[in-house]
Amino acid sequence: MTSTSTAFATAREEGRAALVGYLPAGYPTVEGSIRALRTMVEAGCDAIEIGLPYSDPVMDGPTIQAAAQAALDGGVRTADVLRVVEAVAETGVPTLVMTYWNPIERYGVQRWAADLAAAGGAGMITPDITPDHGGEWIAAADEHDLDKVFLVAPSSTDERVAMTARESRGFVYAAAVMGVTGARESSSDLAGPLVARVRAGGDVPVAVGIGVSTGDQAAEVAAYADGVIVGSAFVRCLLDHEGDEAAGLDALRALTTDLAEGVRRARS
Amino acid sequence: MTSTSTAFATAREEGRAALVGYLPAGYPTVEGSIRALRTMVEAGCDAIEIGLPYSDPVMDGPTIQAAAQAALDGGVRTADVLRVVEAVAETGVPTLVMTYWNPIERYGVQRWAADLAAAGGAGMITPDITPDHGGEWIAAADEHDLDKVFLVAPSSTDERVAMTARESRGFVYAAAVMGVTGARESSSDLAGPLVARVRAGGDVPVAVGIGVSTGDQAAEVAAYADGVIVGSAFVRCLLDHEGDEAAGLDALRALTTDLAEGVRRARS
Amino acid sequence: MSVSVPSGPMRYEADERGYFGETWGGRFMPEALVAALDELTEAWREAMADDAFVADFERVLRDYAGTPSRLYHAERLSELVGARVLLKREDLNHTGAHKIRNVLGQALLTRRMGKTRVIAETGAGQHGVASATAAAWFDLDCTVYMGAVDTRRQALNVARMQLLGAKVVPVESGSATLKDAINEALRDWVASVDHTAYLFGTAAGPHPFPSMVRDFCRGIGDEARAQCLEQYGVLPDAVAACVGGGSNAIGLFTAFLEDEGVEIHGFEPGGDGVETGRHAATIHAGEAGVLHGARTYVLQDEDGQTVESHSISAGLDYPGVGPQHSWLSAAGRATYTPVTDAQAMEAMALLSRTEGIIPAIESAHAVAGALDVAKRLGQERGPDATVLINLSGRGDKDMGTAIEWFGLGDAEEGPEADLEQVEADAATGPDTEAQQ
Amino acid sequence: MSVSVPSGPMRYEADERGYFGETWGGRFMPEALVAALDELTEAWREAMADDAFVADFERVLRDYAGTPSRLYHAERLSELVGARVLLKREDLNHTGAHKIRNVLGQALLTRRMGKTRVIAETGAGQHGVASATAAAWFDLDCTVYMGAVDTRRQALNVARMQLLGAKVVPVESGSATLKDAINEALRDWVASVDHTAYLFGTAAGPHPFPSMVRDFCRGIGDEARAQCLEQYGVLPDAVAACVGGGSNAIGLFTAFLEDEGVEIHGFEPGGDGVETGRHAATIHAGEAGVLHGARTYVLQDEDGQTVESHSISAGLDYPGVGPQHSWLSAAGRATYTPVTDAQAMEAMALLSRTEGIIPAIESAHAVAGALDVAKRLGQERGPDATVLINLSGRGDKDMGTAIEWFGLGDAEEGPEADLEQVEADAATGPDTEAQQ
Ligand SMILES: Cc1ncc(COP(=O)(O)O)c(C=O)c1O
Ligand SMILES: Cc1ncc(COP(=O)(O)O)c(C=O)c1O
Repeated sequence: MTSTSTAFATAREEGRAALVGYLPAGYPTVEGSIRALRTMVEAGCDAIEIGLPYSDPVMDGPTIQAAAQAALDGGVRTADVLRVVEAVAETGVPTLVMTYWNPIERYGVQRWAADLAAAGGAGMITPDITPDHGGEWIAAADEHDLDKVFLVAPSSTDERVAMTARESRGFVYAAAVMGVTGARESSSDLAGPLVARVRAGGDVPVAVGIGVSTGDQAAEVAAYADGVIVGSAFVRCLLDHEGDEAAGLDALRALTTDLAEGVRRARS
Repeated sequence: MTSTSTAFATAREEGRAALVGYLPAGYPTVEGSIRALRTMVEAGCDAIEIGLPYSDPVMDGPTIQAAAQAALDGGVRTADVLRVVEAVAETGVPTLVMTYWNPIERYGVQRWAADLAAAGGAGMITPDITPDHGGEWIAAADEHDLDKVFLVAPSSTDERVAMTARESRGFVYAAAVMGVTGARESSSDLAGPLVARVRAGGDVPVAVGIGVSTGDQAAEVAAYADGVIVGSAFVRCLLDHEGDEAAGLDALRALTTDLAEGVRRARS
Repeated sequence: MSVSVPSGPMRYEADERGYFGETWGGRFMPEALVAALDELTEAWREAMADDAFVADFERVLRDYAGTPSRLYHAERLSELVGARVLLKREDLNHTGAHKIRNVLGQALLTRRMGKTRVIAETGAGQHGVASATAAAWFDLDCTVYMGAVDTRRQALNVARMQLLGAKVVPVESGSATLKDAINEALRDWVASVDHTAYLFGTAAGPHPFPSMVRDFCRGIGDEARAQCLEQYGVLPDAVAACVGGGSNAIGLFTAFLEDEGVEIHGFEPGGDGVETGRHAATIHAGEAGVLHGARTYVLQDEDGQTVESHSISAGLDYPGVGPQHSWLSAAGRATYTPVTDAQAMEAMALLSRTEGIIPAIESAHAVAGALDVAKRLGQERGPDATVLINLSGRGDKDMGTAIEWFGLGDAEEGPEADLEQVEADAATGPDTEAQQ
Repeated sequence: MSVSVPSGPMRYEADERGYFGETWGGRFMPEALVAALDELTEAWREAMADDAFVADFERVLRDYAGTPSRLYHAERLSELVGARVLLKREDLNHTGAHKIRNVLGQALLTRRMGKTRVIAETGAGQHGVASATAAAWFDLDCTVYMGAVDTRRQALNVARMQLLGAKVVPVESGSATLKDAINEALRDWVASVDHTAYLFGTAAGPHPFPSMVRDFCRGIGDEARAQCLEQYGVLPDAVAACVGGGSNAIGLFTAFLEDEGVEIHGFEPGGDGVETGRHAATIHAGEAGVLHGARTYVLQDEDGQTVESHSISAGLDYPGVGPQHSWLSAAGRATYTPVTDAQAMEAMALLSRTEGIIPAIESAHAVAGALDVAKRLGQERGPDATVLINLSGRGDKDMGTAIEWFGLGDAEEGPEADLEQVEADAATGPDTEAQQ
């Protein structure tokens, strides 16, 4: 597997930001989520985050919660997530897992790192683990050469931003607003300064997430960040076309195209 | 008006106990209660108690409560009671009012005594006034030459029995059981000794009430008391034939006859 | 009414026969109960003179009921009205009201008299629950009479009593509410008096209940007076309590009767407003009469029939009142003022929002009335003017009523009433006093 | 797990980073909250070292909440089990449970930190009502998150919070119960953390909550230990509390951790019985994991998904537990034993009937378990053996459940269950212990 940073490097070479797309595994079904994620790859995502559905997702807004809960109700298991990773990573796009901590602890951190690596996963985004409480994960990731994507927030102190930048690999996930996931009308004033603070802490790429749902917003964010992370807006494409897979995939494709154009028109 | 003691004297001369019958005024109607009470007089009651229906009758059992409540619901007023007294007293039988205290206090004790006397009433039985708290009534009764019938109970001390006997006029009402009004299967062991205690306190007649409903019971009581008081059993005759006055009066007549025989066969 | 009423310390006490001011109170009762009432009077007098009994009573109050209840300075409320508002926290007593004092006193006396069973009447269930509690603690049999209308309305309190081991008897007679429950309890007592004590729920009824219940409740005022002196170095300018039968009020007032500078205020349930006839403001709007064994103010019609009372607060919904209050009113020592349902509910919301204390609706009547007194005194005497309110009980039992009144309980909708307005309104001038 | 766990007085404390015994607790939280948690940790540490804060806290506890709560000798219960049973009467605190201590501490800290708004999660509503109360008292804005299933079941508590001025937000996500309310409150906090404090309801969650909530609740044990020594001249042989999240239990236990002769017993909600899978006996039957920010025992499936818990007692119905309890269990200092719904309800009836105290069903778990401990200790050490139980709250809120369980509330019918039997059963030998 390759670190996600290669995708950011490519984008940088192209003079643009990378587009990182998120969907939870198992929604609407395991196979359906694979087809959806592959559609996003085909339509222009530079990297993929695959959510591991969890019963107590404190950082997720209602859209992602709804899809993840449906996936759980549909019986998705941790092992299924690896299957989705494998199927997406096959496309060659860097593929990360985004997950709360307990399922990983339960799976066994070492075993998880090994299996994730074996499935071709690039690494992991950990919304409820910070580097200072992530020792076990950091060790396992390092051993298996996996990306460790930690989050920074507008409320993070400079010291913590620097520490997080230092401990992250692949990229740093900058939460653009104080709040949970979910599409928002306008991107936040807090994001730009936050990105700058991360850059001051090291040269790991910084992707900004939380709230982006249109190409214009993506363009705005792409003006100052190395990557634009979009989650809820993709999920909404599927939720809005529940029961009609083709329509859902069309919507995903259209949105990805729009966003991919957005990250490209930013700097022009 | 004459004191009820004349009725007891007459009975004593005939070698028997007196039969005292009770009905509340105004049940089923004012006129109906007059016809009922006159029927009881005709069939052999030696004295009559007319109940003044009251909202909070603590000494009454369910039977009398039901009739009194119906009378109140029918709109009976204190003045109506005087009308019933007058109509019954006309028959020549000593006619008392049995009443809780508040309606009298409200009417005006002096005015009540005067009006009761004017209606031909013989006096009053006061279930919630004892002589030691009955000063105003005693004064008014004495002024208007009315009977003051107070109660004694098995629980009364000898001292209080003597005091009550002393302060009563007409007769003393001996509550035969510890309990409220209502027909009972067997008359109480407590009554005999209680009557004896009253007799020890003075020569006012003693009538026993509470619980008598048959000629046999009346005979039993008549064996040791100067009078037998019957209330709930008469009321029941009317309640059992609600809406059929003739049947109710027949039942009253039959019961009175039975009881009157009872008080006569006692000493034979 | 008579020149022989004593003056000085005994002026407000009942005489030997239970009359206050020669007229009020007494014992208008069936002879069948006189022996029991005499026995009770005797036992109560002896007990109050017996240091061991008094010590036992104080111990059970302290260790079990949690007295002395705190005297609490309601600072936010004080600021709103411009005077010092003190709350006597009877709501923190075991079972949530002052009533536990009375039942523990009577149950202790029952044990002393060697009786093994107690009966009690109850309206909404507060006194019934308290009685069942005391009976459980003293291991006595317990039967509670409760109007059938009330047993259906207050299934929760019925359950409480049953859980505590009491038998609850629904009373169908009359209006099937509190006064009929009293009648029925008296009927039971006539038949069971040899082994049964009647735990009467308020400072009303025949002698010795008004004086005895007062003695068992007077800790409220004795404690509050000492606490006020100790904590603030002054006596209050006014004391206030709600008046149903009058036990919490007389329990508070007694300590202050001889303090001539202390205004004494009783607040009666004004229901929809005295002028509507739907109220229970017995002293304010009733006439002298005899009810449940005592001469006192009674809500009655022209013929002396008891009239149904109305109050949003079940504990105040009684057409009579303790005779000592009638005397205190007639003698001019205490002032009794009606507080409407609406005023009481507003005070309930106000106290909840400003102090985090949800009062019983009964107690909210006292709060509503007392705040107006406090505003007046604050204007006259400045912010150190002190008004001491007996917070006789907590409001948990009243949430059903509050839900209906304010439209609460639905989290999706939020409250219907504008509770924000309550604080703003409270800061304006006296209103209940002005309305009288 | 590690040799560097300190011994001696610090052995049971968390380290700087919030780990108990190096493994339990910690802070598994979004970075967005770390600054707030750091700020809170700092403020709490400073406050606890500041005499003025501690004095303020003690004053509000005493004057407003009514502490110290009594230590009460339950004599009839003691006789039944053959050992001295002492009850710490937290049920007499303002709002009826130990929870007021925690919220007053956190609200005082909120004010000290200059924040103007508080949020809280609540299950059945107890912590929500306590939080709304503290917010009213300190004049703070208050929003309470409550599972939508719970807002419908507990309209009375929703109304209470609204009356106290709080906004209640129904949470529809997940199972729409307590754990989802916590998730939603955390989501609010992520967005509002600059002016908002999260009043967490139990000694669980991310560091510093487990230690901070313990500090605010430890008055329970500190008071009880001093009261026991003063009133009986001995330490108890055992102390007992129910364990939901664990705040009342840790509040009691802390004072006794260094008293090696004192047995420490936590009683967990055994629901229908641990073997049925329908329970909330987290320590007894859960596995180590991370929930709501702390590593602790968690009820979870093979994939680490939280499993729904079950208990008749809403306040104990939580699939996690405070991490210090996990450590006390792992370290062998305290014993955690499940008590079934049926055992708890029987203890509820028993305490009601013998002592006139209706306990919260939560607290009834402690009573049920502790009585068995008392029977054993009584047999081993004689009738002076002393078991101190934290009566964490009163049962008024639980009457609905009691009505269903025992078939109470209908005065015409009387209780369905044979409550007479309860006392007889209680006199027989240990049973919950035997069942484990
Ligand atoms: C809390 C509370 N306060 C007051 C009262 C009224 O009773 P009293 O007037 O006897 O104090 C009641 C009666 O139930 C009550 O529950
Ligand atoms: C009375 C009572 N006891 C105990 C608990 C359980 O909480 P904890 O385990 O935090 O003490 C609750 C929770 O609502 C409660 O209300």
